[in-house]
Amino acid sequence: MTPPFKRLLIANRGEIALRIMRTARELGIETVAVYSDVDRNALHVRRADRAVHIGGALPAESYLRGEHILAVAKDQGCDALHPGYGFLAENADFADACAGTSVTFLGPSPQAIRLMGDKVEARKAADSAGVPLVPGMKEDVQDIATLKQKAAEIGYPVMLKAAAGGGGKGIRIVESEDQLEDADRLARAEALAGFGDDRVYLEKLVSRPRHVEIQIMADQHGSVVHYGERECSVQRRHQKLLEETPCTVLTDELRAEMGEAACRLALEVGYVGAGTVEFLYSEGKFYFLEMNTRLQVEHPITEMCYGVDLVAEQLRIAAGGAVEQPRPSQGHSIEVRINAEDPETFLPSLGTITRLSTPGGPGVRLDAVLYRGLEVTPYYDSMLGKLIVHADDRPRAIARMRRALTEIRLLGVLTSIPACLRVLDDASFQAGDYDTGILDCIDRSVPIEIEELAALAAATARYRGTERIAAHDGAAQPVRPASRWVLIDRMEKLEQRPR
Amino acid sequence: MTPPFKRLLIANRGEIALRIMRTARELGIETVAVYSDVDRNALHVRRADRAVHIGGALPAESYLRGEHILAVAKDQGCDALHPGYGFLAENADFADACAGTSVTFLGPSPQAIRLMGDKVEARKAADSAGVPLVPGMKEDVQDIATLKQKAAEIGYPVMLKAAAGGGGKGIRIVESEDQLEDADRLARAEALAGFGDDRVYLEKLVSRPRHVEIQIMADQHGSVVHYGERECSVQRRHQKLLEETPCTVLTDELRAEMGEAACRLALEVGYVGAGTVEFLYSEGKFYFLEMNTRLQVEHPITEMCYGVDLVAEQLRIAAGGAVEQPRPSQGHSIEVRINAEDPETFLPSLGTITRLSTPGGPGVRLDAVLYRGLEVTPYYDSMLGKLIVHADDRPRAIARMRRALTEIRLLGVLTSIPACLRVLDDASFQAGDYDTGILDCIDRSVPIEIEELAALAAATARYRGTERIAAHDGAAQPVRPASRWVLIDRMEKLEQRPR
Amino acid sequence: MKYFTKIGDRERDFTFERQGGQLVAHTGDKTYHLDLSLVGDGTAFTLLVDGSSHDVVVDAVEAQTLVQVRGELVKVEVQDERERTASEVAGARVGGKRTVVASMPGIVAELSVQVGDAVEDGQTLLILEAMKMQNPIQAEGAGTVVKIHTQAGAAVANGAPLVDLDED
Amino acid sequence: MKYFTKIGDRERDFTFERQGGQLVAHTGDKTYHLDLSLVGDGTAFTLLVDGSSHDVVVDAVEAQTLVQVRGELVKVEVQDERERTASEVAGARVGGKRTVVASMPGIVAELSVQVGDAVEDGQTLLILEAMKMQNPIQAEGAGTVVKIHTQAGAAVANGAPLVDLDED
Repeated sequence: MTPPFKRLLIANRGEIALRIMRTARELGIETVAVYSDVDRNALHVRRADRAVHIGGALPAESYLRGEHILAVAKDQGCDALHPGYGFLAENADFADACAGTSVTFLGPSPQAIRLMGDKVEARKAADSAGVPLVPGMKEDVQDIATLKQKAAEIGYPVMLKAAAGGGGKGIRIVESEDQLEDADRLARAEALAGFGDDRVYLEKLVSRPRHVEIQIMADQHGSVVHYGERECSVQRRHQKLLEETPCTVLTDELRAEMGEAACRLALEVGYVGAGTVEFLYSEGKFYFLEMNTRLQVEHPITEMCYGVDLVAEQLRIAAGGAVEQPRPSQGHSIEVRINAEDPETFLPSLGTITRLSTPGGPGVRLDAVLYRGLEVTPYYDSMLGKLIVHADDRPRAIARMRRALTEIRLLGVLTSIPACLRVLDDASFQAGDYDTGILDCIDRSVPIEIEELAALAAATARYRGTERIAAHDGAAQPVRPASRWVLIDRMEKLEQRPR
Repeated sequence: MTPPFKRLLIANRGEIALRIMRTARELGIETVAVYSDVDRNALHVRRADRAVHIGGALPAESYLRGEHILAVAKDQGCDALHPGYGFLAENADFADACAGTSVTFLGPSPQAIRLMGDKVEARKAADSAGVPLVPGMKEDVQDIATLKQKAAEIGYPVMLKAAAGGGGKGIRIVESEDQLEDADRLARAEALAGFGDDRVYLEKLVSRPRHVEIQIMADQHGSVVHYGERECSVQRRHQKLLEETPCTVLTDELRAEMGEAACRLALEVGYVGAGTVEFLYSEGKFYFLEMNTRLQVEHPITEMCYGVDLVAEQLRIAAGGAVEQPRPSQGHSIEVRINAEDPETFLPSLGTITRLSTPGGPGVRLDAVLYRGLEVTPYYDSMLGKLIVHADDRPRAIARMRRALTEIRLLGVLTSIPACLRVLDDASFQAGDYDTGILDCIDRSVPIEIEELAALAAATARYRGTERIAAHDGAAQPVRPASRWVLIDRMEKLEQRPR
Repeated sequence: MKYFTKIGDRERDFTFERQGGQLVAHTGDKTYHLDLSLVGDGTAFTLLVDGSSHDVVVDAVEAQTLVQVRGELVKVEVQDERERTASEVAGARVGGKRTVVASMPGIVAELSVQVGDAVEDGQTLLILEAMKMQNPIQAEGAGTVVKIHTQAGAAVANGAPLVDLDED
Repeated sequence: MKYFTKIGDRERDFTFERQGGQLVAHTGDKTYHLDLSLVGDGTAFTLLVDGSSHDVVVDAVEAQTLVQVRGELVKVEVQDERERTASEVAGARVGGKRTVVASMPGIVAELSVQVGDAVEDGQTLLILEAMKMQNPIQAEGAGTVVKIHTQAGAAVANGAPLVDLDED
């Protein structure tokens, strides 16, 4: 089996760089990592075959330097480049720059990226492919009177969304007509500040929506297949926290309908490679939201159920291979994101990982860049890794995720793990009856029985320290716990020597 | 879904105790661990719901104390007991003792254990079930003249095996008639010393055999299914090191034939639960070796390919459930055993784990009791864990195992990991063309390019230490490396503070 | 000796004794039979409470103790009787200078006050950017800005002094 | 300064220099451009050799260095010039008392010699049982048993003295 490429540059960092590297290594493709000043010790550097320094800690000084990265790829003799997600992944100009070189860009054409990056144009394409849209306007309208009239037609509440936006950013909800003018002005200002483009468009606010997306894969020969859906409604601040597949409320008919719609859109725009069509789902209906022209963070749950390696498929298809009909989906898969953040407030948490042990056993996959000694810096996304489980059915998958999460030991930063446990324990989640509002409805504070246990453990550890010191010193001395325990450990080691 | 049992005592330690616990926890069954003096901190204790101390470090003082363990199970209100493998798993008297109580023993009947534990009786049962035997005698023969005559009939080389033996122990190879009398005397003495039973039997030595075994599952209603084979020919000192499924040389016809033979044997002896029928395979023929009346160490590779949880099946069937027809096997799975041993000499290695990081990513499963600080003691088996991979096909599974093994960091003891890498890199193994002699044919020394790299790394680390100390102290001072590096680390941390 | 724990505003106190080698804890009207064993390098423990097994990390950093158990991370303040008495004596604190420090490393995205400004309780002093998120740093009490240790655009380490306030 | 490494009986020596900030190693007729960075607590390194990335652990315990790289574990003896000179001076060693120590913890399954016995090079002194395996402990040179520190059935720690031999 000849590898589809000889040497692959991975223009990314973090867990996705590592994930791509693992598949490349298994396929016999050499990997070249790039790294910023603060990433010299990162796992994606240490696990690569080769590594090249590309600049400062700020993304603009390193991972966003498209021209420089492309030059590195050429210099290193790479015949392919994987952009991962974020950074250069949906940068049409960068894809353009690669197009004329010996370095194959692992993604769709610059045209497709550009089209889908413009939310107004993307809606138009979806519409002409016969993909249902949320009732609303497909175009930016500057005239406030027209805007008011359209909003009245659609019916309040409505949303104003940045045409160039994405990832949940630049969205304003308008409850009634008197709020519309102010909201329009603010939305345009935000859109301009955030995306350098002040166009906004109007959409109906779908009530209690679910976020359901379809994974597609298209080849260069005009064939497209889909790998079913991912349910991504568990979000905080419009950022996904937990994803699962299959979605509990999709019927086989609806799944087929959504899958076909996604494939039609891909064909409509001449899409090649892996892509995700995001839908809003509500009360048996689905509406086109946007198309992400890259690998998604949550792609592993699809891999677990369909027994497919989506990165391997990306590589195969970029080398001219034809898509293969997916095998039937088996069982249920859940992913949670392990972010360095306060589980109650979702504010970022920085620090150095001082203790780490990772989960194991059947049906557990960890895609993470965690290591003891890792310094979590403020420069990049807070996601440190993803924990993915697969099991025969949803209840078992939930139980397995709970089991795996509680096996993790991770100290040095706060993480999203407790928030994920709250979701798993929530009755609505367990019933499969939830929407994008679920996290707001869940009490994220620590359960009382855990508090009691923690208090007992902390007091006991403190007492035990004092007791041991007393036994060895002859009298109880107040000593700082942290250093004291190491001392006690040594004392006990001495006592426990084999007789 | 009601759990099949309420509370399960796990009468074992190490990775198998943890593995059973994980399934039980996911099924909502409470777990009770037992532990010896040296296992207070073991993972199987820390991950259990409850834990009970049962005695001293030596197995006879703790994990082999059947009566005491059964009393603990009753006292703790357990309604089931899982013996794992080893210790009490194939102890018919212990199964007998459980039989009259409220504690369900997770295994076959005492009769079945007793029958299969006696190799002569097991051969008789196999013969009457129409399972092919290695040409030889089914009975112990004391008379040396008869023995000589039989050996001549079978044809040299032959083997003398202890009737009460197992696990590769108590075997003598006899090349010619003049060695037979001495060999017989020695084999009986060894059998008596090792198993308290001096009976031996005669068998033809199968040339270049493979060790291939069939996983079966039988319910209380007279139904038996099989989950295909496991190829276990990679052995050192008759102990398995690496297992894979499917076996590269079995045709579908032969697989079906072996599976049916295994099921016939299970029916013949009224077997209930999980069991493994071991065969020798050579040149398109297979011969009954023995039946193991318990879960095997290498059961996970079957789980990976068949998408089944064999421990969950054991529990379900013990509670009266019916066996289910296995799904078709998908892809290829390999397991390697991570033993604390010298990879070149296979001698045990003891110590404390000082550094640990475990592999991740797609298709990787780690069943291990490793943690930083674990003291590997001389009291128990040297196996610290098992690494299992699954992939679409055998070449990818081999590449994945190589990738996962090289992701492991483990210091404090020597491990079998390098020996496993040698096997994966071996041309015969890669071609799937090997037998139980494979490990003797492989050069297990460190490859020259690794040596060169190690020398460079060691020298560079030493130089770098000296250089940094010189830079900070103004002059090069000879300092002990171990403590020096920590110091340098702190110095560099100070320098790298955010500007 | 008594041990006082505080989680949020919920306080629990514990006393311990040995009953024939067995460690016993009392809190309120509850009694627990304990077995605590240290694992590895001094912060991980395996704790049996009346036979129930708990794998805990108890990481004491300064006055604060972090407990990790069953996937949860709980901040616990622990004091023994002596420490409590000492802290009660020091408790009755009056005005004075207070230094606002960075609660995380980050980049100063915006500086909202100047030396001499009077600030109210909860007023934003500056915005600290970390991981693409804007985190307002607020005054925990009214006062006057007497010194600013940083500037807009600067990267600051965790715990770095940001602003000195003279409290009213 | 030269650095001498020895793996088994294969020796390699290295010299290092800085070329404009870049660390450069020379061995034989080969030259490597290096970048070495320390990870975490002081034994793990990430090493770039002419741009190739290697994740290594270099664990120095006494005179011996253990290097873990690509799943392999290699024992390397490292000496700098000074140490080599010192060891060469101390090298010419003559007879005397030698203590055989336990190379692993275990249980003394069998004691094969008594005080006063003359033993040959390679002769088994005792059997140490660990993990169900019998490990013969042999004399590394001829001599006379002058003291036995243990007894049959005793558990011994790693490095514990077992037998004193007076070498011929």
